[in-house]
Amino acid sequence: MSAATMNGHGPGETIEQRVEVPTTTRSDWQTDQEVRWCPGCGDYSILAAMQLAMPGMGIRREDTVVISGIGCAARFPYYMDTYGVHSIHGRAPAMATGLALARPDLSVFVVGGDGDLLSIGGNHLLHALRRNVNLTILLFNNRIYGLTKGQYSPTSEVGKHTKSTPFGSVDAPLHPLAVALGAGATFVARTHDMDRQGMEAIFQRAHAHRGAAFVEILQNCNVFNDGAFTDVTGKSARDEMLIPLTHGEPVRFGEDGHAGIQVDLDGGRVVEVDEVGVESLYVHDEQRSSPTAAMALALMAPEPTEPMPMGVFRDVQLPMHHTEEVAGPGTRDDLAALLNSGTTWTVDPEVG
Amino acid sequence: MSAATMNGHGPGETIEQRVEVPTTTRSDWQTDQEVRWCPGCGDYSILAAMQLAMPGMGIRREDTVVISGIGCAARFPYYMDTYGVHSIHGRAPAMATGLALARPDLSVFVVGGDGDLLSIGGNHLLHALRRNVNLTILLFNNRIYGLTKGQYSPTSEVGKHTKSTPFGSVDAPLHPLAVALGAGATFVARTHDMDRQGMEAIFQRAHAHRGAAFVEILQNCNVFNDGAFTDVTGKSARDEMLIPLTHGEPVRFGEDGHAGIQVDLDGGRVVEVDEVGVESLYVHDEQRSSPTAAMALALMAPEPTEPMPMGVFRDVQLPMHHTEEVAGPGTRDDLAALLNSGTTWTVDPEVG
Amino acid sequence: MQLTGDRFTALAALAGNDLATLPDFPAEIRAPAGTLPGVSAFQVRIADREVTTPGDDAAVLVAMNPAALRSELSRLAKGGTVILNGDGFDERSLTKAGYDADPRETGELDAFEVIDVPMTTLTKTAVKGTGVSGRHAGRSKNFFALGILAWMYSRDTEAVNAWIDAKFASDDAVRQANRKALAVGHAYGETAELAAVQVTVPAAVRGPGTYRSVDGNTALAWGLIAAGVCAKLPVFLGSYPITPASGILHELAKHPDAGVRTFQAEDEIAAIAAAIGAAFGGHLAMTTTSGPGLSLKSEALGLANALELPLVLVDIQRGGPSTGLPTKTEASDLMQAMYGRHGESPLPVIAASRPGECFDVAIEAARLALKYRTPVILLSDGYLANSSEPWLIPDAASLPDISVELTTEPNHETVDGVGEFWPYERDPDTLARPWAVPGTPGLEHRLGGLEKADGTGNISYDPENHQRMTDLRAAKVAGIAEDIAPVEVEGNVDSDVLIVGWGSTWGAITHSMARLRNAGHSVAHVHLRHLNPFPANLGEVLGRYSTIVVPELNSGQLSRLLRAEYLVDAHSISKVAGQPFSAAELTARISEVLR
Amino acid sequence: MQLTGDRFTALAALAGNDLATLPDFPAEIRAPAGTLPGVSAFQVRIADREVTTPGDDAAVLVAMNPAALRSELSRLAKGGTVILNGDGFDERSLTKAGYDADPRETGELDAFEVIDVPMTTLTKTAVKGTGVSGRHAGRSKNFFALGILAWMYSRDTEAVNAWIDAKFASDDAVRQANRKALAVGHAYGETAELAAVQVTVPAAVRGPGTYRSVDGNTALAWGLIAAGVCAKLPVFLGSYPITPASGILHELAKHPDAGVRTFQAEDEIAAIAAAIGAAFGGHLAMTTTSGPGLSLKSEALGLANALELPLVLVDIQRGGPSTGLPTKTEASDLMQAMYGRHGESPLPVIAASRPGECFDVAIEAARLALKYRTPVILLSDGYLANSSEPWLIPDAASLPDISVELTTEPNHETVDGVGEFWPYERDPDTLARPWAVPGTPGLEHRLGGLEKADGTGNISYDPENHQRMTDLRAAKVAGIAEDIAPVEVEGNVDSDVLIVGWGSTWGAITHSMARLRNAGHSVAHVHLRHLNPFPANLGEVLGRYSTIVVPELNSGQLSRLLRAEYLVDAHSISKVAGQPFSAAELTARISEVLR
Ligand SMILES: Cc1ncc(C[n+]2csc(CCOP(=O)(O)OP(=O)(O)O)c2C)c(N)n1
Ligand SMILES: Cc1ncc(C[n+]2csc(CCOP(=O)(O)OP(=O)(O)O)c2C)c(N)n1
Ligand code: SF4
Ligand code: SF4
Ligand SMILES: [Mg+2]
Ligand SMILES: [Mg+2]
Repeated sequence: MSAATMNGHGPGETIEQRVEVPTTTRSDWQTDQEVRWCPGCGDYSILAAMQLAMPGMGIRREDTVVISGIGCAARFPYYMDTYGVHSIHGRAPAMATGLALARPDLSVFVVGGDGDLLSIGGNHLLHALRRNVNLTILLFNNRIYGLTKGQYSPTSEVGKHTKSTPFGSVDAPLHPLAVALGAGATFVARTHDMDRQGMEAIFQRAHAHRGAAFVEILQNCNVFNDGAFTDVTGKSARDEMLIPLTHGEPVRFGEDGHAGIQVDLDGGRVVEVDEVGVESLYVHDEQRSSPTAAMALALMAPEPTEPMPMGVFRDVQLPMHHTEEVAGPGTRDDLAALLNSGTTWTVDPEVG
Repeated sequence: MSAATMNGHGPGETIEQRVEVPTTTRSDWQTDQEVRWCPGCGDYSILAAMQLAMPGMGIRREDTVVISGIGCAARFPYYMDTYGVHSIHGRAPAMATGLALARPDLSVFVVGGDGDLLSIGGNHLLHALRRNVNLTILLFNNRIYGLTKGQYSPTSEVGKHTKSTPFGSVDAPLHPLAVALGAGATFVARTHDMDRQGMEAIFQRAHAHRGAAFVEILQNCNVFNDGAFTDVTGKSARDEMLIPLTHGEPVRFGEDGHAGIQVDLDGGRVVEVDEVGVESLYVHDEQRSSPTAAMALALMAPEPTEPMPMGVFRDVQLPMHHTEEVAGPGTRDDLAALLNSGTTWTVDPEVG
Repeated sequence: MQLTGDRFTALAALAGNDLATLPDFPAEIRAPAGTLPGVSAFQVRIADREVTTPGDDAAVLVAMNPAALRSELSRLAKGGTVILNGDGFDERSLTKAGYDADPRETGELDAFEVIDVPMTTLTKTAVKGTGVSGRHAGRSKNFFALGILAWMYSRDTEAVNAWIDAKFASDDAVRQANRKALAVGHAYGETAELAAVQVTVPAAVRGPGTYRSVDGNTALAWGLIAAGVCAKLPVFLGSYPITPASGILHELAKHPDAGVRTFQAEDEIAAIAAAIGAAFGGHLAMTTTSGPGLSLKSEALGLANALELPLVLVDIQRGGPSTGLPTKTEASDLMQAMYGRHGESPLPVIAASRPGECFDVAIEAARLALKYRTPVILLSDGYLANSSEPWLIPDAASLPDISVELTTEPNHETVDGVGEFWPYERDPDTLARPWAVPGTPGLEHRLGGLEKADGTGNISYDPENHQRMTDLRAAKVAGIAEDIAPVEVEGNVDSDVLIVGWGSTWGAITHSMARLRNAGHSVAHVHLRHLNPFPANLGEVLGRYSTIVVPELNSGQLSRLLRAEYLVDAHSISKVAGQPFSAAELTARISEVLR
Repeated sequence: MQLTGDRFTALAALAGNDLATLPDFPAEIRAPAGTLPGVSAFQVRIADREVTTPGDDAAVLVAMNPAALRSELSRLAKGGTVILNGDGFDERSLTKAGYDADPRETGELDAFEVIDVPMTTLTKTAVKGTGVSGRHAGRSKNFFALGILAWMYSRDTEAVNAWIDAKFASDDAVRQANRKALAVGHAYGETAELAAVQVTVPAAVRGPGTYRSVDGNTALAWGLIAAGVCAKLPVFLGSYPITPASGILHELAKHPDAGVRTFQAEDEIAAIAAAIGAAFGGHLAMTTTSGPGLSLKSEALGLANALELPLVLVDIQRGGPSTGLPTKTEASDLMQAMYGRHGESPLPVIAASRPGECFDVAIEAARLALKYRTPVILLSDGYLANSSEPWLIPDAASLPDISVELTTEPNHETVDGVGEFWPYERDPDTLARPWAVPGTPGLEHRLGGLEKADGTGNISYDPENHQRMTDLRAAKVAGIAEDIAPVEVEGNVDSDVLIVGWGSTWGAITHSMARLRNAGHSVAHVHLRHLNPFPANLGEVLGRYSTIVVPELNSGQLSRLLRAEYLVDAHSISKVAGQPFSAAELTARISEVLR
């Protein structure tokens, strides 16, 4: 089989084409490799959500590729029974870009930690997003370097005491969604490792998006940064601290939706619906062509101690990078024509 | 002289301290090196503006360092009679970060092109900005790779025909100011190579800002991308196409200020003041803690064929990375204490 | 215009005199054969004095307007450089010169390297402030052109300045303007990283067949396209522009129809990473760069090595270290190609020695990469990249088939008889691992940079396995020695002296051989295409000679490799000046050794 | 708890049996000397059998609660590893054990490598679903601990699993839970990239003085701090975490008071670039990493080389290629250190051979960097990094002064007698260029990666200048040979056989020497600290021996360097298994060569 004969049935195909995809269940997407994360690590539930989400994506295992860099999160491909590469630290988005451009027929996922994708790999992430390459990018944000035993990461809070910052870190953290929006990302979402259904839904939407989809997943590293998000994702906190975003609806949250948010040029702000009236609430629109509102939402709760929006922040359709199939290999005739193009001259046997 | 004895007189010092800085003129900042840009290149006027701006910054030549990567723009340090390094492609922000952390007493400038700072150097830029390192970063955006003879850059428009994209580029461009805002930059401004006074003023403000200041300078490469900004910066276009931003004032432009802009969650929009009334115009506030409005402004005129805001988009004061002087070199006593800290034991001469 | 012609004649003559002090320098600027009245063109001839072909084609044509181009183009060798004053190519001038369409767009200049510069505008802008009148300002553009040439051929502009001072002593404004134009032309050459194009003429008698002119980068790009055709695979290039390698990206970008997809990445690391991704996807993947990029690619190249995926990395060497001399030639990346990765990470290294041969070497690199599932480094250099030679066009139909089989079925059986795919179950002959690409049902597998268990490819920390995998990777590369042509000795095979060369020194060594022979020396010559592994018979060949001389455009890198491998007292002749050896220089230095 | 103790005894014994099949492996797990009732701790002894010190200190202590820690800590060798079950350190348990404050926070564990793991929680989470009762779940944590140890010492867990299957055959839930706990403990070791800490005991008799225990990374970090003190310069470290180098960053980060500023950069390139910036600013600048990071730093290292700024690059080598074996040791970055940059870019390379000696080597690296204004690569490895030895604490007062003068005045005069600063006007002895830092009035200057004119440092494309600068850079590094200690031959100096070693093989070679001597072989030993340039007398020394044997934890890299440099038929003994040589293994392999 030559690569050129492989036929595309990417996310863009019609339902008719998809019926051919065999039905799978979660276990079809599991490998025989022992999962080696620490017990209790948030990565387990992300993996489970992913394996549960796959059957609903309408793609074949053999057409699915997971590419990661290095880190705990980046062990992910070994546990997905698809094609996969556990590459080098930070380079997964670049490698995935090459694969996606060469093989637009595939579904290519990128998985990495906050160090992998925002520290060493920040630039590749930025460019994959701005090029709108057809990738589904999952950033597991645990606000720490897990694999290397707990140094601060680009998403760690100021003042964090870690092995490399015994007196507290002085670097202001990056906000992953803001970075993605700044890069012009066309699909931007946030979910967390305690919400399996939420993850499933977002993973499926991210995959269905044509172009680069960016998903931040708040993930607990229970060994080196335990409880980093407990204030918002903890069972008892969730209801009052997570703000679900629903396209076309005023944004409300909390018991009986008592709270809501307003968004203006000073950003997003939590209000009591009783006090301000439901009409004054921000009505979520994922599809605004301007990322202004999404940016305001993304910068709410810069520390996870305030109510934090969850869900799809932005989902717009813009031209995708290189979607057409690559022309098959050139022929010898084409080659002959190329070599003989332009000025040539002939030396005759008799004369030569 | 040991580095530790060098005394700081950075931008944060008081006027009283500054009186000691000897008065300079433009020519004090010029070197004897032949300027080797193409005649007519926009880089000349940027250099001139910079050399004119320096005397007003209240710093000494010997306390000034210009660090660049590689590219036409990056030749800049050779023409500034200060300390300087023409480093390698993309790494200037990282190198400057090291210098600024080691020597908070210095004024450190970073100069680079759109390829240097946004393509290969994008990640270092991102991190210098989010750390709020005390740097003045000048990006010369000519939307092309000049030095390597005209390939498209990360700011080139979609469809651009260049040597490396003979059929037109398919990559969506990055918007430098949006990237900077996404990274959490505390000072963000735009100016252009046809406006010497504007440049001077912005360079001085950027330098005075404590923390990382980011300035995009629209620059004409008259050899490989001539006229890239003529529609907005051209002499005849300017009045109706450039939107000056003034802190605290409603944003108006055009002859007699007939046009203005409104900003909301759908971004910024040009309006006729007559039609909407001056009260409905956006009143510029550089100091909003949320970058929402700045983002809306930054994404106006994604192509320079529409009216484009110019000036300071954002100027907020946030904690700066490592501002305190480095402790002087350790003493031998300190060292002895360290080596003998914790558990030690002694072997007696007799016993040994 | 007559005045212009005169001035150029004088200048060129002057440059000629200047050059006479460098009698063996291959680039030479002479007076034009004749002046065509009314045409503001001048011809500069560059030739190795050894060569006396009847055509005596020019290497560079500077044409200030379409008429000049039209009347003089036939004098230019194919592959030569046309430097055009773009400002002169307006409608009116085109019509006046009899052109229906702009020759810069019709493809009729395809056989040449075209450098299109708005000289009039640039000069006028430059001389502003010298006080010269508008009319004179335009004239100074000829000095701008001369400045470009001076840059390209590393000529000192001081002599020309002196001549200007003398000639225009009476008119200070014109004097200043001309000096200024010369300086900015020179600076332009540097800024735009223009490099000298050398036209070399083959030493061998041209046999019958169809010829064209080709430079090294174009031949290399075409070789990469041909490799895709011969491998029946689409070609993927991940690259980041850098002098002097960008030309390959530019050329490949023109040929999507030939199954080529090019990707200008955000940096060199992304470029090779993307290529690795495409290789995983079953494409013939490649990445092109020069020294600084090679350094940046080190880590990812190690990954490609560990993943054992086919990949061609082309390094067009230039002067180092660091940014060094971007437009100058050097061959100082050999050690980096051999050893520039952490850990034990051996890979094949091959080098081109002539512009046209870049085509063959590109195919050979792809053949090895595909057959052995390994990254291969192909070394060329700035001199080859920009040099042209008449080239016997290869017959596309008879190029080798270098296609390999993709694995589509399980290659292993569990004890229970279930078929499995083991990505590291090697071919016993080549030691290559199977290549199964996404889209192939049932062969889903994971690769990674951690050490892998022999066979299954699962992560393994087992000490014995690591030793075995290290040995296997080394044996795979070493085994290539049996799959490449043995070295052939040229010249006086029975002599005691063997010159061992590699890369673009081929021309200079070949010319020196003739001179040495004339001087009564008996010397043999071996030119290496394969630098890792060395051809199987190299040790035996070296053993036959008592004196081994290794001329290189570096500080003796091949010579160190030969010493370490064969314990021969290889004598290094080293030059690190950003310039190729001239035949005379090399002859003298070899003679010294023989004395 | 008795049950727990028993189980461990059995397990440890089992592990011991398992190990008996590897009689010469340095890591060994034996039955504890005795069981202390009521304390759930177990002791694992790791020692080279050659060593029989009376203390027989343990290398690893696993303490499940404060009482265990308290009662057993005295048995642990300084520098040993304490693996704690963090979950056991609650208030109540601390009080019960008689601790006033948490010993993990008081500094009393400073002399040890502490690995603090919430074992109870992790185990409980892991065994959920096996059906084991809550009470039993907690007990399985001991197997978790054993899993960690099995990871650290590369033990196969299969034998333990078999034992579990047999022992708990009657209770499937417990059996499953224990297997699971063992597996996740092992996985935890891998995930958190834990490496085995070796406690080595010096072969030399300990002289009088004050000692402490120190591991290689700590000694190296302290050496870097000492270098700043001895150079009277603040220290700047730009680093990016990577196993097994992170410990140096962690240690240096603790000492801002000693004039150290650490910067965790966004990647390895930024880390070295920041260090170059700090070096330009007049700091003693350094960057620490392991193989993948060394690869990434290639290009910037070339810049440091071209700028001729002092910089220490520390590479703690680990198993390669690519991500390889992050926690395993190897010495395979030597060639990369020598040649891993494009262009001619020579720089000094030195290596440490013992944990404590890392301190001295760090000072030596800084001395060379400062004196010669050059980047220096210091090679250590994962084994040295994590190994501890009793260390005679150096007298801070008598450490050498390695300070250099910063230039504060013009060093050149124009023809008109005006003072200028020429950044490339070299010291005639060392060939080092002057170091003038920002803040110094009148010495403003620009540096860059393009080739520079000898003297002025202005950009120069001149061929002769490039040759001269290339030669000068090489001569500067080569000249260091005269400024370093000549090699000293140990062992049977008059023998015919010379063992040439470098790096962490020192211990194994030294032990092998004794064994060889006992077996009647006469061998000499030279251990190289300086790998580029080699000490001036090395060629002469090599010439005295007819057989040269080079044992290395790579595929023969030093041996190739020696062959190329001295044309000696160095015989390589290579091991690339992620493990150090054992004395027995090395003795056997050397004997083979001698046979
Ligand atoms: C080039 C390189 N640099 C550094 C490392 C060491 N390293 C491995 S993973 C990692 C960061 C892990 O953090 P993150 O990406 O957030 O993933 P997590 O482990 O938290 O899931 C680092 C620094 C490496 N393997 N390669
Ligand atoms: C590592 C490396 N990669 C590539 C290059 C080649 N290169 C030099 S400058 C440049 C880009 C120039 O564009 P830009 O940064 O926009 O600057 P401009 O010339 O337009 O001012 C490139 C690709 C290099 N010198 N080093
Ligand atoms: S170290 Fe943290 S992120 Fe890594 S596996 Fe353990 S809990 Fe998960
Ligand atoms: S190529 Fe363009 S950017 Fe570079 S110097 Fe010339 S005009 Fe300026
Ligand atoms: Mg993380
Ligand atoms: Mg540019």
